[in-house]
Amino acid sequence: MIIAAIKPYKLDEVREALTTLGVRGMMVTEIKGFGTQSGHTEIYRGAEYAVNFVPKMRLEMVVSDGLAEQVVDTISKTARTGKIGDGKIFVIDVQSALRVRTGETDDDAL
Amino acid sequence: MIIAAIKPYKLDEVREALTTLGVRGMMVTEIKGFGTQSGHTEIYRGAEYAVNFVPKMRLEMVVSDGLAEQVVDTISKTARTGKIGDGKIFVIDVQSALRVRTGETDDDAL
Amino acid sequence: MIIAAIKPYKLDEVREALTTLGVRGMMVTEIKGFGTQSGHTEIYRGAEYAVNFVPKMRLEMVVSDGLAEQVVDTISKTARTGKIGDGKIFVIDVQSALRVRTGETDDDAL
Amino acid sequence: MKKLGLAGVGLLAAFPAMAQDAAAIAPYVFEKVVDKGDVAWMSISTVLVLLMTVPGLALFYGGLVRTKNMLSMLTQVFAIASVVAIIWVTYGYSLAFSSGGAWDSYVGGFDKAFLRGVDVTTMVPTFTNGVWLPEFTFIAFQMTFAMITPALIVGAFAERIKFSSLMVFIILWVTFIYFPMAHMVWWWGGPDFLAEQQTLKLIAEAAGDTAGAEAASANLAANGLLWNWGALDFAGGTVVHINAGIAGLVGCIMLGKRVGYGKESMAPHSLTMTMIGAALLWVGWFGFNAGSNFESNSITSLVIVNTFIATAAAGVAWMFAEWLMKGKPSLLGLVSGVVTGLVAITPACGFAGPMGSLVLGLGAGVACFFFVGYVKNMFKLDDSLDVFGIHGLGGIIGALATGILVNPALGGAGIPDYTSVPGTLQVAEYVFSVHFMNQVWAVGFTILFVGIGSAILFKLVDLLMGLRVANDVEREGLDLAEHGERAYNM
Amino acid sequence: MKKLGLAGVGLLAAFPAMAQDAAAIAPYVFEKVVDKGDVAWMSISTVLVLLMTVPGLALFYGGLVRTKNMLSMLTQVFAIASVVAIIWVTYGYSLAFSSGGAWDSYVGGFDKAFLRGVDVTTMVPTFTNGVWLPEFTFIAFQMTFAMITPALIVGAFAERIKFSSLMVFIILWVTFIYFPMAHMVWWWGGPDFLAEQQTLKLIAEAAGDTAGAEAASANLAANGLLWNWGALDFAGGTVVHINAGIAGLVGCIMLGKRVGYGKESMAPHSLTMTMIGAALLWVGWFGFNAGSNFESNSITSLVIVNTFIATAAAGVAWMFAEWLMKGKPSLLGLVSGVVTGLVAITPACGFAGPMGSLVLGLGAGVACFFFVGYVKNMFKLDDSLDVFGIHGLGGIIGALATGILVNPALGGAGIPDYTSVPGTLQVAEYVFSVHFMNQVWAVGFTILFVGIGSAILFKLVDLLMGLRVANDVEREGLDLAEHGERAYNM
Amino acid sequence: MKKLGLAGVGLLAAFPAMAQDAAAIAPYVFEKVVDKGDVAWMSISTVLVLLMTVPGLALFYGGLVRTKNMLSMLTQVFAIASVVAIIWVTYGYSLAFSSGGAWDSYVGGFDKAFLRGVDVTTMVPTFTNGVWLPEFTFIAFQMTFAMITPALIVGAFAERIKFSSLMVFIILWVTFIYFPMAHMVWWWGGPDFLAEQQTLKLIAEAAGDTAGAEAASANLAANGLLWNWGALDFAGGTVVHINAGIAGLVGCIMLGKRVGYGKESMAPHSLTMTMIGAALLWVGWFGFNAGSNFESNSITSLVIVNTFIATAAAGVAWMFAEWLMKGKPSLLGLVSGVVTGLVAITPACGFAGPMGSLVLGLGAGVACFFFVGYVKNMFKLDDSLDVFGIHGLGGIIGALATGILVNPALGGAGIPDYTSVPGTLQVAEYVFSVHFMNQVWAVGFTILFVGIGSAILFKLVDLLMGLRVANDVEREGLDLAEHGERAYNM
Ligand SMILES: Nc1ncnc2c1ncn2[C@@H]1O[C@H](COP(=O)(O)OP(=O)(O)O)[C@@H](O)[C@H]1O
Ligand SMILES: Nc1ncnc2c1ncn2[C@@H]1O[C@H](COP(=O)(O)OP(=O)(O)O)[C@@H](O)[C@H]1O
Ligand SMILES: Nc1ncnc2c1ncn2[C@@H]1O[C@H](COP(=O)(O)OP(=O)(O)O)[C@@H](O)[C@H]1O
Repeated sequence: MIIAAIKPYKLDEVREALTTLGVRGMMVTEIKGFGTQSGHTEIYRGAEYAVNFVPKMRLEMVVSDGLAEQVVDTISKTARTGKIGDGKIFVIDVQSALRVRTGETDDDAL
Repeated sequence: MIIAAIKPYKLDEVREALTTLGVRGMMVTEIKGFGTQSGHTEIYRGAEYAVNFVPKMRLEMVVSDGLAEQVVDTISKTARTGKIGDGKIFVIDVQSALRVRTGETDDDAL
Repeated sequence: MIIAAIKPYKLDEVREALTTLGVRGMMVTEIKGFGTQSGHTEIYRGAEYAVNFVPKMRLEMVVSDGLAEQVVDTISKTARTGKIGDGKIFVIDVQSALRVRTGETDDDAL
Repeated sequence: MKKLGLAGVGLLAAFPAMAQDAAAIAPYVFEKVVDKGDVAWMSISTVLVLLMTVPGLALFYGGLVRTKNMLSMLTQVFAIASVVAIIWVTYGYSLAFSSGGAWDSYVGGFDKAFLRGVDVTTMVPTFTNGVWLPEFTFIAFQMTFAMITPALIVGAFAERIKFSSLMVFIILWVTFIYFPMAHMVWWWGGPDFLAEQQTLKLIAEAAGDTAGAEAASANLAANGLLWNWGALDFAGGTVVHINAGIAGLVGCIMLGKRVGYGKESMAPHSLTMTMIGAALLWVGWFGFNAGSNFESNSITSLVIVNTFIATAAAGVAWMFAEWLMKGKPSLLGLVSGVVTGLVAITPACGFAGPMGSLVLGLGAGVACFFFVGYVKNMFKLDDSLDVFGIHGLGGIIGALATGILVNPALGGAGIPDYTSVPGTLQVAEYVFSVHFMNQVWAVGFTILFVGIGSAILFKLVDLLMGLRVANDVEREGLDLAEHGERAYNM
Repeated sequence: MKKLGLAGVGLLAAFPAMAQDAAAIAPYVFEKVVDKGDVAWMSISTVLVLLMTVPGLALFYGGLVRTKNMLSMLTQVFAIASVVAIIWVTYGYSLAFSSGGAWDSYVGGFDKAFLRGVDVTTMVPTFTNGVWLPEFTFIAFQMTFAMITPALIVGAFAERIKFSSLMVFIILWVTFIYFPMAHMVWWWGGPDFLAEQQTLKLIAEAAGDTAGAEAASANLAANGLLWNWGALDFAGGTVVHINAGIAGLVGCIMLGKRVGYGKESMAPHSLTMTMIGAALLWVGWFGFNAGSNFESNSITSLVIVNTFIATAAAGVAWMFAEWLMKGKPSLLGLVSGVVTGLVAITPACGFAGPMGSLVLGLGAGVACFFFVGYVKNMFKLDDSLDVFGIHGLGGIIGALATGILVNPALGGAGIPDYTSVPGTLQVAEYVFSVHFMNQVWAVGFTILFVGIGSAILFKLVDLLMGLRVANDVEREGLDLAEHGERAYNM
Repeated sequence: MKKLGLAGVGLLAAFPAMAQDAAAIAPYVFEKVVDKGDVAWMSISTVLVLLMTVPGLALFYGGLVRTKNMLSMLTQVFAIASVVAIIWVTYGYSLAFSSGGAWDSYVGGFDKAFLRGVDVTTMVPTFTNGVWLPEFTFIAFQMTFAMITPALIVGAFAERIKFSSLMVFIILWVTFIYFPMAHMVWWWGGPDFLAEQQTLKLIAEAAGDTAGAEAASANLAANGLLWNWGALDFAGGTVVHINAGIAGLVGCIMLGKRVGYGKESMAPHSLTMTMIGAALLWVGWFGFNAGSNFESNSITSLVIVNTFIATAAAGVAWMFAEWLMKGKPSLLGLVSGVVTGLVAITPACGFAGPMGSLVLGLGAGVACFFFVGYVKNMFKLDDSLDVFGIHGLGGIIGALATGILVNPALGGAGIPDYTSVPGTLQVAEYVFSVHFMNQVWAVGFTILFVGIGSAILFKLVDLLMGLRVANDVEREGLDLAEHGERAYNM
């Protein structure tokens, strides 16, 4: 399973790149990202609040082992802006996958 | 750890089924799902937007190895409608679990 | 990768503790938590709804193996109130990590 | 105008004396006086009733549905108001407020279709002899009533009706139910016409001219059916609220429950919007109730005071009843009570006294709380936004209470009488058995007429094009499926 | 009515001449004339003040709290308005606007409890001789003032008070603080009564009838305490804003800070709602200020212009001050300034000129920005929604400024004088040391009276039932714990 | 006042006769009568126009932008309204509504700067001889027009303009574009002045006093340029809507497209807010249109009826056109049509008849739908919130249609003529080639004047301080970058 945190506005671009690569599905979550990229300060009347998270998109997809490397590659290429806060990509081993509709398992499920 | 993406309105049903099975907790996230199930088009005055994600619920739970198979089973059974977009189930190996309140670990923590 | 579910208002505290510990980033998601902590009932005119989830924060971070234990420790210490619903911490093995901006991998990426 | 004004007043003032001895009786002469203060008040009242509808009612209802159906709710209310406005000026006003010839007791005719014959010089009577309004003022004010009434209905079958079918149903409903109801309750000649005819009658009788006397009597009786029954409805409790409440009840039964009703959570997606809606309903309702006085005088203020009290009382009553019975005082309970109070005081607002209004409000608030909180569930009725529980039931309670609270002994204004001393407004003796029963008959008639009529129309539309959306559409939500939009992209 | 109108005018017009030579002095005769234009304006003004409260104030406050407390805010404002409306017609109006006998300087009596003796024929005076209003018009208008004032207070201790305790406190507060304050500031006999008594006094003196003269003098002095002090408060700067501001200050001190104050983020959950609320406050405030003129004439328009200018000026002033000092112009800053301007102009709106209002607005905007943005933090005061910082301080600035800007030399209207030429409104000579000090005394008295009174009431309720919710409840949010609902289910 | 009233009426009534035979011609005498009903209506109309701006327009626009830019939208509208209000009383009113001496055809002077010479006794004329308004009433009403017009523009370049630059631009724009436009279209002497001068002219001519005749003729022509051209604009279709529409068009072209335009989704973040805004625009527009009648009479009601019909018709037309062409009837389509209808009827509301308004509404709704739905995309124009597509185009359609629908043969009111029978309002013969062309010229002139003028001002500000924010700021959103807040913290 590949988990990536990217800048929100890069989502569409990354998705398209991955589709062309053959990735057939993924789960996307809006998250609060904490990292070296600092947040901002908000002022409401007297009160000042330091918001130290940055909105990011979390991508999560399971792909066949063969595809994994290319996927990581594509994401990092497409999501890169060179500016701080571009995000991270993590790879985790999946034991089994299953497509609810058909009951197909593992690679057929993806 | 079992991660599943299902249709939102199936959440209650699945949850009940799992509880009767003995699953004592889970984390649920509203996600944007991308897959073969296509989204829809929205029109705002002149502008048309193809929304190609579908709202899904992401279930994430850690269960004792013994329970894993039944859980996957139960989810796929309960969440299945036979229509495209039913979702996926993934299983990942967990190294350790801990209950914050008590400090209990592994199976006792679940 | 360390995944934790904690009480929302503990987020800031936990984050600070982890930063002092040397954790340089994480992904935070607002989730619906199901567990032994029961939810509440809402009444709207004639209709009563039992809401059986509790809002929690899901923390997800990848740290170098050396740090892992302390991190789990710190989280459980800081997030603990002793009251039911304090949350859980899970540890999962990560195969590889990558920082999009620089392409650095594994520990350098964190 | 001012000049006329004085003249008019002079004449009226001079009149009573004459009226007394039928011997030296003279024909009733009057001038039509328009006061700019009245026009100003009616104009703003008209605007206030629009405010009730959009955004008021739209938000009150919209906040109560699930996010996925928010836009459908807003679109339904907004579109109904717009379509009915167009119908109103084409033939609606004419059907409601012109003579219907042979059918005059039941519905008007087409003489004023496309507002034929109406211009800036034509006038309509008020409830005071010699005081008139420009006809356009009346058309605009009544238009807003026609716009909001059908919009009230949609709450009963929210989240499941087909937009196209709804539009067709509404067009039929206003044509065959609303306009006739308005005509039956509100169509009359006005104080000066009554005074004139009554005088002619007396003169004719004095002169032994039976033919003339009969003609005059006929004119005196040329009013809507329920008007002639003596039904009291100051601002539209029957025409608007019972009417919409019953139609909603029939509708929610014929469309059936929502998918997942009783199983899934259907909690309101934004009580904030519902609160805004309820507040704007309260604000706008002063135009609805006090505008129905057609003048800007001390009675207008009495109506305003009554509308304040009954509303506050019902809101507080519902809140405390809920606190007592369900353990917590909720905002939704409070504002539901507020709307209930507004509905209940509507027919009574110009007839009851402040303390009578207080009692009415408290009673209606508690009664509707029990219906909505308990009775409704017993019948497993999916009147989704409680159109019947609040508008129907509240309207009925208000209409019946009016027959009691009008009693001067209870601080009421008493039964108006324009003919015993032509040219003046007298108070007729209050007789419970008579005046309360008038209300009972009026309510009963309305329930039957509207109930049966609406059922036929719903059935018709159902056969023609189907009333309900497909299950999948209902699951996905009407916003995307029917309107191609989402309410929020946050 | 028109006829009376002319008569009245005629008499008044004829009068001054006579008034001059005390020799041939004649009793002051007058007619009570009601103009429909005035009634129309007062009716809509009443509606506008309701709009300020719900949804206006409810949203302005609601948007500033956290999501989990949204409903508590809305419910508190809505419930207070409703409960006070009921109290008003039962005994509130009587305590505020009837003679209190021996206590007349401080509070009214119970003669008008349950609106006894009020009907569609009773009238109240305006600020112009011979021009009167239906009493119901006055009751409705003043009712809305009583409804909004206590609702203003709740912002000071938002997100932590127990709903039940709040309700009890408010009932006590309006009874022992608001009604007396209103009586002390606004209770007087009206222009015609003063003219009548003044004339009787002159006649008595001329006739050497000292007893009669004293009786008349007594009547001339039968007004509220602060009225007799000569305090100027056109639309309620003292009674409403300083009053609520001080009560709020006392409340937030006695309840203490919110859990997590200063540590956790308590950012407004929806500035959109706050903007809507602020805008509706502005819109409705024209009813509040210009309605307080009781007539629809050129002074009404002057008040409207002043209310526009001071408000815009304060909004812009706050925005630029913030831009300068904190680096960015925020919407919250802008609308906070707007509300500040509305508060500050309230007592001055009918006394100051447009340019005076401009200066007042600018000053109040900057002053309140500094208090809220800096001073408040120094005192670690958790006046959560700045009730004191905006209503209290803004009200004080406005009240004092009124004593300066009323000066005709500064474009002000001058000090009204109804007695030197009975039957007419004269302008008395402006003396800073007198008229400014009058304001100082009035403000000082109000601060002490309200401050001490509120403290006692808060303490009392705290002892009886506890003012504050439990920590866990505060963490979970008042909506679920106290009202059993959530504001949004999206 | 009433007394004057009668006198005035008497004189006017008496006058026509005399006017006929120039032989025994007498100077035109008149009294300035203020009716409290008119003042009440104008006061509430003023408040209604503010309601249109805040929260109305702010929400209509705000709901259409993305969450991250919500506050910028609200702040821009709110700040513009406030700043312009201050400018209005300092010099704006004077530039628009005082004599400009040599420049009188184009712009006023500074005689009334800081409202010099204005007090509660000064009056302004209405459209009826002998009926006047307090000058403050007029100042307040016109102030709201000046406040909303520039605020309309910002929708065209939403989500990308620098706040500071916008403020500077707006101050320049109202000074050099809006005030002159208002002067050119609305500056005239009023009915009594025209009657007076016309009579003097006749007398002079009769007496062979050419000098006097020329002087009078000069006075008769001392009006704004477009007024003298005979342009008909009842409530500001040209001054407000075409004006803002063109400025917006120029602005969105000069600022360029938004980052990601056409690529990323820019779906409205809350159509609920947009619906509330549209509804409040409708509600408030009655003050805008019917208030422009300056009186509370039957014409006021005609305007109200027309405003209802045209609006409903345009809303329904847009909705059905969209249903037909794009497959689904959307709420956004419906409310866009509603606003289009309001814009289109604005210049015609007092000249057209109800059926003419119906046709105008239907036409404008369909036309603007096609422009916004198709034409606009062809030009790849990022007029983000369709300021031109709705206000510009709708305003042009309305202005031209006014030249047709005013024809009495089509139920119109006809061309007003105050001079042929001094002291009365006559209807001049309608000549298409003349009166329609008047509209064409006025529209053409406005497009050129505003187009070129705005372009120069935008360029100027761009050179001085840059109009547009940096890309990163645009990505992050203006709320955080420019205002340091977020609209929602849920
Ligand atoms: N150790 C980590 N574990 C999980 N997510 C991380 C970790 N470090 C960073 N992230 C995610 O990556 C995002 C970007 O990282 P950040 O350090 O801000 O910039 P960069 O990736 O350029 O160094 C963060 O907002 C966070 O969501
Ligand atoms: N490779 C994948 N990795 C992670 N999640 C996936 C993957 N493929 C699909 N999903 C999730 O499963 C949901 C349903 O998948 P989809 O292909 O649309 O229908 P089906 O499961 O019936 O083939 C998607 O919306 C997405 O959230
Ligand atoms: N088996 C599980 N898998 C994943 N998350 C869990 C599991 N059990 C509990 N959680 C998460 O931990 C939160 C707290 O657990 P709960 O049982 O309510 O209290 P406690 O941790 O004190 O026993 C839950 O809301 C849920 O989000």
